[in-house]
Amino acid sequence: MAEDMVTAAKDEAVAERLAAEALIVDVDGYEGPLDLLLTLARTQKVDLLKISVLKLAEQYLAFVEHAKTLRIELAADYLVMAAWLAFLKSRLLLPPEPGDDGPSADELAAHLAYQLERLQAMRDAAAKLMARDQRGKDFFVRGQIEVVERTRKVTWTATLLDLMQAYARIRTRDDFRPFVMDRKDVFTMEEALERLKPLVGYAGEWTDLMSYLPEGWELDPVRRRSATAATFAASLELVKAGKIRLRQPETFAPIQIRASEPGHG
Amino acid sequence: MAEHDEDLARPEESLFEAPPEGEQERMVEAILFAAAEPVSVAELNARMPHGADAATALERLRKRYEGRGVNVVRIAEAWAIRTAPDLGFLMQKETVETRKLSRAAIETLAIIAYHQPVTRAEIEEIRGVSVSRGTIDQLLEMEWIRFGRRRMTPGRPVTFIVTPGFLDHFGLESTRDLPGLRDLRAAGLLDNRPPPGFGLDEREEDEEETPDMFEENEAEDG
Amino acid sequence: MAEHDEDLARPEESLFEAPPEGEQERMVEAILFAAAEPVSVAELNARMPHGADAATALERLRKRYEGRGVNVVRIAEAWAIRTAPDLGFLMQKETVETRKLSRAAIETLAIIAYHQPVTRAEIEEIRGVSVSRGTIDQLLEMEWIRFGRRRMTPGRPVTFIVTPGFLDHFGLESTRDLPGLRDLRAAGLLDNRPPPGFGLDEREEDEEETPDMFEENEAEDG
Repeated sequence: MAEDMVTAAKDEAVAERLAAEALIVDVDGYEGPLDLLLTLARTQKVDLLKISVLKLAEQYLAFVEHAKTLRIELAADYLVMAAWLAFLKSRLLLPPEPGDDGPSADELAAHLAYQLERLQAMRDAAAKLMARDQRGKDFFVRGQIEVVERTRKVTWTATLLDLMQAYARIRTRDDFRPFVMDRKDVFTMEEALERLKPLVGYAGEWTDLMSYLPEGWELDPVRRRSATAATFAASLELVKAGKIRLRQPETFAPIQIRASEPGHG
Repeated sequence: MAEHDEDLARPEESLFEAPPEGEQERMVEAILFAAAEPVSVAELNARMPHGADAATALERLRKRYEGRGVNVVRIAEAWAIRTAPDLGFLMQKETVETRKLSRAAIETLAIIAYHQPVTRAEIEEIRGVSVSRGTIDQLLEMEWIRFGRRRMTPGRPVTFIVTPGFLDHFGLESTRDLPGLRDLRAAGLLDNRPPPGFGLDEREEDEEETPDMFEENEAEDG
Repeated sequence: MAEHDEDLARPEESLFEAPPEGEQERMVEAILFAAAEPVSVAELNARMPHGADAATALERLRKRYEGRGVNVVRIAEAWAIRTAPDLGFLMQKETVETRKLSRAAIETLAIIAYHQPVTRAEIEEIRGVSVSRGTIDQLLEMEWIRFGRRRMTPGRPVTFIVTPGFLDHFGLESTRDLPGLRDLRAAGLLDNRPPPGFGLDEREEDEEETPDMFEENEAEDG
């Protein structure tokens, strides 16, 4: 008798350990922290409304600890839940601070218990629903719909899903088109080169590079930026070709250019 | 069939006399047999001769088929003939392999059925996990759920409700017949209970335009 | 119904007792109802429990349906349930042929639903292709769209709006219940992420009665 009890206790300890390990191994099988909490809550073997949230918090935190030692990556929401439960646990253990006007620890715990009960209730409801007789499996519709060829009228049909998908398709069509730069506000280096080449021949004196921007482009910031970059890049090309010289007196000072051989076209 | 109090069809009301009750029952029988999908009383009336009363004929027909191999069943506002569920075993040949629904899809479906109209955020709050895109899509495609009215809360989120096709599939007359619904409601498990500290239940405000009263409810596990 | 001469099912023939006659009749009834093709007696026997006598049950069922709205009829060597010949006139509605709307039509309809009131030029701008006359005519004929007020712009173009018939078909209470782009995306109906700035759900913006606000909504594509 006593031996039986010892064996039983041992079996139980083994079973508990196996259960804990099974939980860990199965971590991918959980549909989020609430699902895991529900599984843990069941090990308390009490009505969900009578669950010890404190104990549950400890179980959950132990689970997360254990997962860490096993180097199992837990998704962020599991860790968020762990942080929240650690907070709840401390609130449950400590007397409320005076002047604390947020929800009490008991209220938070009660809500968690409610969420678990509600999730369990929905699972049960889902199971009951799926256990019902189902069309095409337990009961059947007329196999031979009668068609009497008499009046032939075509009606057109579409589902709401068709409608929404069509709209979605139209509204997102542009997202799918190959990426093309909107060229309206882009001044290319080739264009800048074209513009700069004939002009620099006359630049015997050092002149501000910015004075070579195409007309009108210096007003709009977007166009100005594009034109500046293109003109600068073009000027570097011309330096490389030995056509012009480039200087900048100091950092952020205006960049100046002049023809390398004044007068040379 | 014996009641012939048919002075209903007074000549000044209609040029055509309504068919006798027995005939009306035959007509309803023929129409329901021929159609695979449920037929509404309005449609029955529209298809039957002038003066016929489909609702009465239907009731008689329903009684007649009680206990038979096929039964007259009600689905939302419409009626259909379906084989008796206890004879499903004979029908293996007709069984169509329905796509296996994932656990997430089944739970989502149940939550929509029991909580409808329900928003995506509410489904996620109940399940404690985000609803994957494919899940709602799949249920929409099966025509078991559809979009309901928008919730009159900030963001005006769309809601989901179940369809008559859902009721038909699970042999339900209406969502009121969902298994265990009354107990769940009595236990408060179908309430939209906000987490403590969030004060007002947003559903209470439903009707009024409450533009930006409060941030989303989802902040709770932050 | 009363004939109980059931010593047919002799114990040495079968370990299982044949179902009572009434049950056999129910079974034949359900099988004939659900079958897509006429069923032969041999097949009925094969599908029914051991010891059942389909031929007898069939004969009883045939008698039962004599004079009803549907009858049990023999077609070549097999049996089926068919509408009584005199009620064929009720089946007219079953001959209606339903076809899916063309892509052009559904897109045009979607644009009208989401942007109403909307002119033809605007529809073409959104679709990026011209809208054929036939498409608009078809939607008008189906009574899913109708003419709205004329737009007070040069040329005073007519606008199109959707009808109550449209709302009814799609199970909507109002076009405001149409899910916005964000909802579509959430439901997994849109696969791509929008570029920044595109993500605004314009459905949110047109809550107020803004009859001619159309132009703003389109600007994002530009």
